[in-house]
Amino acid sequence: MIDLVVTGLTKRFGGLHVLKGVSFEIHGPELIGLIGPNGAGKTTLTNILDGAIKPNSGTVYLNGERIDQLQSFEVARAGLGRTFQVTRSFRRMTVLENLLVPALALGHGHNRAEVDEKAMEVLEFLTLEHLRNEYAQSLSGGQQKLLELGRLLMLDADVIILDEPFAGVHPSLMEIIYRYIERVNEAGKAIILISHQMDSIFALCKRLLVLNYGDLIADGTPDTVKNDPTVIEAYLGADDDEQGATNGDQAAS
Amino acid sequence: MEFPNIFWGVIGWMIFWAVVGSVITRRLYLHKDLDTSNAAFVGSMLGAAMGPIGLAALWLKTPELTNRLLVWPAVGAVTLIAAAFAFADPSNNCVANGSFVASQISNGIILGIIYGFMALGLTLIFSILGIVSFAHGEFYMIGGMVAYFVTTVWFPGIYPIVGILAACLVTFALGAAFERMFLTPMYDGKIERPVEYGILVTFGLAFTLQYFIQATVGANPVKARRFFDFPRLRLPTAEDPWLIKTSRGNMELFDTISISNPRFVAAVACVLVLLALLYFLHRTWTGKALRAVSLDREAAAIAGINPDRMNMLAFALGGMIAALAGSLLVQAFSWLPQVGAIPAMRSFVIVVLGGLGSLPGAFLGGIIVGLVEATGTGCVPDAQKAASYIPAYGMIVLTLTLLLRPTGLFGRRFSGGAHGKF
Amino acid sequence: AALAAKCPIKIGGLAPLSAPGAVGGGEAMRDAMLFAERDINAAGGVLGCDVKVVIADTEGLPEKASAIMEKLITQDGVVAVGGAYHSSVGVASKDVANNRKIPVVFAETWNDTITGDKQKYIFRIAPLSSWASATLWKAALLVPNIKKVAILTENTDYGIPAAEETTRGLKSGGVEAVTFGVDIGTQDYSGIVERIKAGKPDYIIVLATGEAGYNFAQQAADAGIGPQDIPFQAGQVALESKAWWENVPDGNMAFVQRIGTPVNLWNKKALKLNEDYKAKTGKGAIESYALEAYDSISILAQAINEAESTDGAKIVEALENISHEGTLGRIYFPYGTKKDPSADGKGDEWWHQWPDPAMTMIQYQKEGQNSTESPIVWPDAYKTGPAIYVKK
Amino acid sequence: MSRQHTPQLAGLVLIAFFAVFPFVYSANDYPYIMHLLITGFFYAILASSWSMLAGYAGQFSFGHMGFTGIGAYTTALFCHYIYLSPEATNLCTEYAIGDQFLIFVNPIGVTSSTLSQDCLRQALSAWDGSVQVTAMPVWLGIILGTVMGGVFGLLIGLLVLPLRAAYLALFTLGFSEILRAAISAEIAITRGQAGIELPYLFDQGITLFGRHFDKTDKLPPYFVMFFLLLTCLGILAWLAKSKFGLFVRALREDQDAAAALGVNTTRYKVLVFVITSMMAAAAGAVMAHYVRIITPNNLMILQMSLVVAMAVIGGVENFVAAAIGAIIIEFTLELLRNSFEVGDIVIDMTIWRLVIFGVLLMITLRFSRNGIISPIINHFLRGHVAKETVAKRGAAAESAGGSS
Amino acid sequence: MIDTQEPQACLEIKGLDVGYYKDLNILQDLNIKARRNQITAILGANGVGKSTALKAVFGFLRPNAGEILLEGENIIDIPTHEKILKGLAYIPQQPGVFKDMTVEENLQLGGWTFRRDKQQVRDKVEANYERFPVLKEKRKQITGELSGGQQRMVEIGRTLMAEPKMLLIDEPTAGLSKMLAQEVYAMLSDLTTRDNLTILIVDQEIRQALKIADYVYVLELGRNKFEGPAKDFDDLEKAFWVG
Ligand SMILES: Nc1ncnc2c1ncn2[C@@H]1O[C@H](COP(=O)(O)OP(=O)(O)OP(=O)(O)O)[C@@H](O)[C@H]1O
Ligand SMILES: Nc1ncnc2c1ncn2[C@@H]1O[C@H](COP(=O)(O)OP(=O)(O)OP(=O)(O)O)[C@@H](O)[C@H]1O
Ligand SMILES: [Mg+2]
Ligand SMILES: [Mg+2]
Repeated sequence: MIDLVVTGLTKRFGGLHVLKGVSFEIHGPELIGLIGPNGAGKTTLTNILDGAIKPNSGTVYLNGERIDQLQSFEVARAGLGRTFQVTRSFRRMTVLENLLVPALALGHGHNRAEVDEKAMEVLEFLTLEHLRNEYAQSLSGGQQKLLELGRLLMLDADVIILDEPFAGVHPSLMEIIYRYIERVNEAGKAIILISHQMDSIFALCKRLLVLNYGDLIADGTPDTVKNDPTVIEAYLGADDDEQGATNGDQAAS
Repeated sequence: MEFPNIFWGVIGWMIFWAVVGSVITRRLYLHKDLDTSNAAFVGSMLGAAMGPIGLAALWLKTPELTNRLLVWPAVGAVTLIAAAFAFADPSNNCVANGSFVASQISNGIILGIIYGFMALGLTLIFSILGIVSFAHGEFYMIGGMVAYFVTTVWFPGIYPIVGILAACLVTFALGAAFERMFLTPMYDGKIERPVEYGILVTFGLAFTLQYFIQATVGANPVKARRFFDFPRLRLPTAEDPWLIKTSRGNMELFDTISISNPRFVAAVACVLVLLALLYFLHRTWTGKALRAVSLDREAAAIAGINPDRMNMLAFALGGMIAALAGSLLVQAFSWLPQVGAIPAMRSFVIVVLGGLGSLPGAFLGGIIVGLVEATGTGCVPDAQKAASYIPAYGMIVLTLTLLLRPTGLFGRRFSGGAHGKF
Repeated sequence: AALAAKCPIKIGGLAPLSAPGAVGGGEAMRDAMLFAERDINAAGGVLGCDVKVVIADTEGLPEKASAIMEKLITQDGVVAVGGAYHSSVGVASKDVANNRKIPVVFAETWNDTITGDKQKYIFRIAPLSSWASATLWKAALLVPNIKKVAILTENTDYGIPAAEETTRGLKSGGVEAVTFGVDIGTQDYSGIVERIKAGKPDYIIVLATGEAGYNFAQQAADAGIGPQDIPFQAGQVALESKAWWENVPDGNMAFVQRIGTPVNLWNKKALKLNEDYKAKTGKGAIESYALEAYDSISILAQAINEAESTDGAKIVEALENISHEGTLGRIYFPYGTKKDPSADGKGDEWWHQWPDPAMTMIQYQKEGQNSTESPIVWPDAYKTGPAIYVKK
Repeated sequence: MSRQHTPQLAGLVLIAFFAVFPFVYSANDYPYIMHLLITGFFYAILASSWSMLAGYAGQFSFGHMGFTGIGAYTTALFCHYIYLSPEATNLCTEYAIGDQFLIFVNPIGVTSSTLSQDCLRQALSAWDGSVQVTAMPVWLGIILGTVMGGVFGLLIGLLVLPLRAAYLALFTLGFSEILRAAISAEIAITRGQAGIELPYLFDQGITLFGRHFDKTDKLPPYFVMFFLLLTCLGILAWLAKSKFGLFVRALREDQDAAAALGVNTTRYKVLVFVITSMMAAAAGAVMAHYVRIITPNNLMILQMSLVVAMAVIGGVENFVAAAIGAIIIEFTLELLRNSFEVGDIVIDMTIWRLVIFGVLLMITLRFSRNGIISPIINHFLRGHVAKETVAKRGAAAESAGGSS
Repeated sequence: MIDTQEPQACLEIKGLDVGYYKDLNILQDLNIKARRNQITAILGANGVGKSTALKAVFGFLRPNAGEILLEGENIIDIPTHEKILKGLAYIPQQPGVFKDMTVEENLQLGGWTFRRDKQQVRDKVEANYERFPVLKEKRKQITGELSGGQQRMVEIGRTLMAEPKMLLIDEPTAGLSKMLAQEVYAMLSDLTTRDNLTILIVDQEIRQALKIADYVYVLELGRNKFEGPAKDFDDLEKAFWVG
């Protein structure tokens, strides 16, 4: 049973208070949207969960194990994976090698045939199989995003954080990412989806977290969040006098 | 050394508390939600200087780590080492002989100024192009060679300044041409690892220049004549006691510190050129444009500054600074094609110590290295080894610094431009 | 088979011609060895053939040296080898030659161990390090009221043993010595100069070659402990008078140790070589290692002629019996297979060693003076003028 | 299909060529050519291990030559100062081990007149031939040297963990400079620039292929160095193919991303330092026994630059290319030694060859960043990839519309 | 300020295809016209390529297809640093002040193109201090020490030094307090009327942008979605933020 418990995370960079006591919990294969304006701290939160940076205070437990003081690779092995906002594929390694890295890092190396088979299956799913021996640097931006998602599949983590997977992606590839998210979710994994693309968020997520300059200002179903006045104030940047105009059904468009 | 146990005992004690201080202070500051960027440094220095007492105070109060807190414990630690040394080896020249200490310090500073000046060129190149020029020593060598040939071989009796200018001109052109031919591919983003490319290609240049000069000029040491003679002076009066006495090739201060003419001329010229350089960088349009490019390439381009032109200027200027140092020192040192290796090594140590890309860091780093070398040469009891280890003294300081502050002493405050990228 | 040798007959010439070797010295030796080739051929060559000296660059690196020796012998087909500057190069390359039965006459490798293991094919006309040092300290002991000596030495295979031998010798004369070692290539000596100055020495001995010898002397002069301030013995490089006066304008009154007969005793051969050499290189006078290099080649040529063969063993035999009028004087090898050094109570290092390369001390007494014209102040046998001991 | 295997095939041919070369080649300059090959193999080990460090793992270290020095000096000091004797000398520092005594000879520096202070010599002359002292086995020295290289590699690897590209290069450069200064200065022990002598690789000679080879013969060291090279290349090939190679390349490309995917970046960064340092140290130790003298000059930046240039000209991102580049350059530099004359002017190639070399290095970097050898290998190895992609792309284009 | 007759285009983007990677075009067949002395706004969700369009116009990215016309002249081949000479200026989304230099130096560098005329530089700097009185007090301060909003002012001021005819500005008020944002918008309208500047603005502050803009383009995933005079957009507001 997947179980991520985050309590009271704070993080400062110098004088900048980026996270101010963020707490939430995830139980089971949930599909959660994490939204908030630019600079709200979404990526920072991801970095802390992932172990890339250490919080100033607060704890993170994954399946009962405390992970906030672990190093990045230990967190990955404990079952939390993430993608990066700016694509970070291993540019001068082939597509296939990119996929092998997480599999071997988890120690599946002794069963190479199985790993290869799985990698091929993932590539096929992501429609990249014809590129398997190309260097990642020769892939298009969108394909590199797919590749990064593919690596996560190979990592087989329990909780996956996708940082803006739709940014800069062509609609036809978007389809694949949708399918990807569904597939992972159906396989019983939890997903935290960070995106500015509201229609995708509303279409996919059953629960939304809204981060506003370090505060978690809302946590609930899309409908409740959508109508939450603090969210509207913070995220839509609405003028007070025109607040009424924004409470229509945004998900429709 | 008379009482080595005292010395090594104190050093051991200091190291112990420095390690404890650096590790725990960092943890503590992290835990207390405070800025940790200087915690390791301050903790270790305070531990070294004041032991458990200082650390306890630090840990109880956990004050903000201001510049004062950065400097004073470091000074304290150095003082403590000096004191321990004084107790352990009371008859050492560094302890017992005041005038010796004064001359060593003045030597260290003079040399430090020259080192710092050279390192300045290196750091200028780095801050704008983001590469470490491994050909810096060769520019230094060529500067000296040109000055020598102009003032001594081709036009003996000519004003030395002509030689210096010729050296500047030649190296400037050389630097500009090299930049155009070999460094331009770095800017279009096509090179995967520009830092390494820069190192390697300047390395190739160094190789080529050094052997080219050896093949054409040969390997006999040469030296330019003294550029200027000191006027004969004896101040305040012709009778003792006096403050300054000069002969043609030497100057003596307070009857203790003697500074040789070429070295003095070089240091003064370096300071003057440094001031000119600062003026150039801060007061002239081109200088401001250079700094602007080093801070933010794109914004500079938006303002209409051609960043490629500035790259060329920076590389040529950086090389020229080294050459200038060379042309000033060719009257002090004997010159060979290999002469650049040592100052280049020194410049590397200095720029890393000062923080790559930081101009004040380079200069202060130079003086620190100059002083450390003077201390090492002057104070290490074993005369035979003291000087043999000169190349290592700066490195030891550097290693310690990097362990505590991986960005060097003066990492840039607002990193941007090339410095931010690499 | 004696005269069936292939023409031209090749002789190898070792010299450091690129860094980290002492390139200046190497170039001087190369030039001298090429003069030797010219002179031998002008005199009719060897065994009816022309001689060709194959110059090889040792780079001053021992591992290169053995390769170079290998190359000279097996690829270029030299029948004997002369030259060589660095002792470590000699140590590394001698075994190769000995194993291949190719005679070598080392020119400027002072280290005792080179002849110390009594190899059949190894000869040397350079002075023994232990013995050359004796002249240093013996000359020093003549300085009036001498109590303290400062020695500046490069920390090389030449400098350190020389410093140690000198220290020991001085101690035997009741004089205290402090040695300062420096890394070769050091340019700035201000710290060391201050330190030496603080020790108030009565005499300074410099055992640094290359530019170090110039840099230190001038910087010491600047700081008031130069040749004009206290008795000061400069390094070997001071013999290159033109470079000396260019690099050390305040070098007056410096003492320098010279190897080889004094100029006033020079034979015609040496005088002529000196003239040719000066004309070609533009230098003030020929250096002693250039003379040695020249002789190392011509002595081999004579040995080949006398052996009437290019066979190594025969050449060795000829060398052991040789009496060669070289630029350095009469060269011969009293100890070898015929007579072991121990027979005369001498150490193994005297094996195949020319016993009397002349050692003198000259002093630059006038500014701009040529080293060949400066008075010889020691030993008495060669003395041409009295030493001037400056005093502050 | 066959095209892809061309490099492997060529590699096998090359190995076979080097394996039989000493037996079939018999020209006059045999020892010289053999020597060049041995040196070439030595540099090939250095260049290929450095390419693993710099090209694969992206750790641009300038301290590699320092590790060869550590290997060489470890075995040199070991063989120089430690002996086994059945009887106590009562002069040296010594420890009883079983019925033998482990003797540590006192350092006497470089002066021949201090030879009498050598405690072992004194003891030997006192025994007057009645006691046989055994020198330490050379292979043990080489192993010790290798291990020592690994230990230093570990230390340096840990020390440079937080350093970025340029800092790393400068710091490692400084490290090897300190090492050189220390070896030059500690004359009493290391004999400084005089160099410390080492015993032959096979002091008693060796019988190989039913033939006895003298200790001075080139063939045994040739094969030792050759097998060391093959071993290193084998290890490197295995590492490059295994997850190690994958991980170090991943961390070169993007350290954070690699860590996020579960790669223990710290461990692999240090490990690559340890492994390549050990290779350099082993090569240095063997080479030292072959050359039989080692001086601190070997650690000069010039030597390092040679290795870097060899790797770069061969191709720094392919260790085989780097190795081949090293051998080729070693030979080229030797060939360029021959001076020639144009009319009256003598072109002294001893010096100009290095100018040419520098220019070659710059030009290679500027116009063929992957070196000269590695594009050729890649042409064969990866040539099919583009074709394959194009062929499959047509079919896949529809489903992956974005890539059009 | 809205003219009745159709004003002539100052900057025109025609059929632009741009991408960061060779076969992924972020912008596809984009057409935008900035009319003289008017404010033209480009709106759209995050990541649709608004900033990319501006970068392409200013030469940081090379278009794969299409034309960029300034006063009818194709400027694709003019290097970035010469664009200012053509009267085209750009204020990027990421603040681009020279953080280690003083406010005054920053402003002066805006006058790089006419640096020989010292008097003019001085005058223009003074004019900027009039425009932003806060900066006058801080003229000797290091820009990196100023607040984000003040840095934005420095940047705008620096850009205006060169008196461009055409200004591209990317989210000018991101990170500014509401008060300041109002001021910036007021200033932008002012610039078009008083200084005859043509402005192409990219913004997330939809309401504010609509208030000052004369003409609006809405993008979706790198393509034109709607366009029309700002006054037509009153009711379509809600469509914007969900792209
Ligand atoms: N390493 C760092 N040092 C200093 N400040 C940082 C660092 N990383 C992030 N910040 C700051 O923290 C704040 C939050 O950044 P973060 O990247 O988490 O935002 P975000 O919610 O992901 O925004 P976006 O939607 O634009 O990606 C920003 O103001 C950013 O400038
Ligand atoms: N340097 C870059 N390299 C690769 N892709 C990039 C780069 N910059 C932007 N992109 C991608 O191009 C697309 C468009 O980015 P752009 O910055 O133009 O968006 P925008 O419309 O300005 O969004 P925002 O309102 O968030 O600023 C995004 O998907 C982004 O991920
Ligand atoms: Mg983010
Ligand atoms: Mg944008």
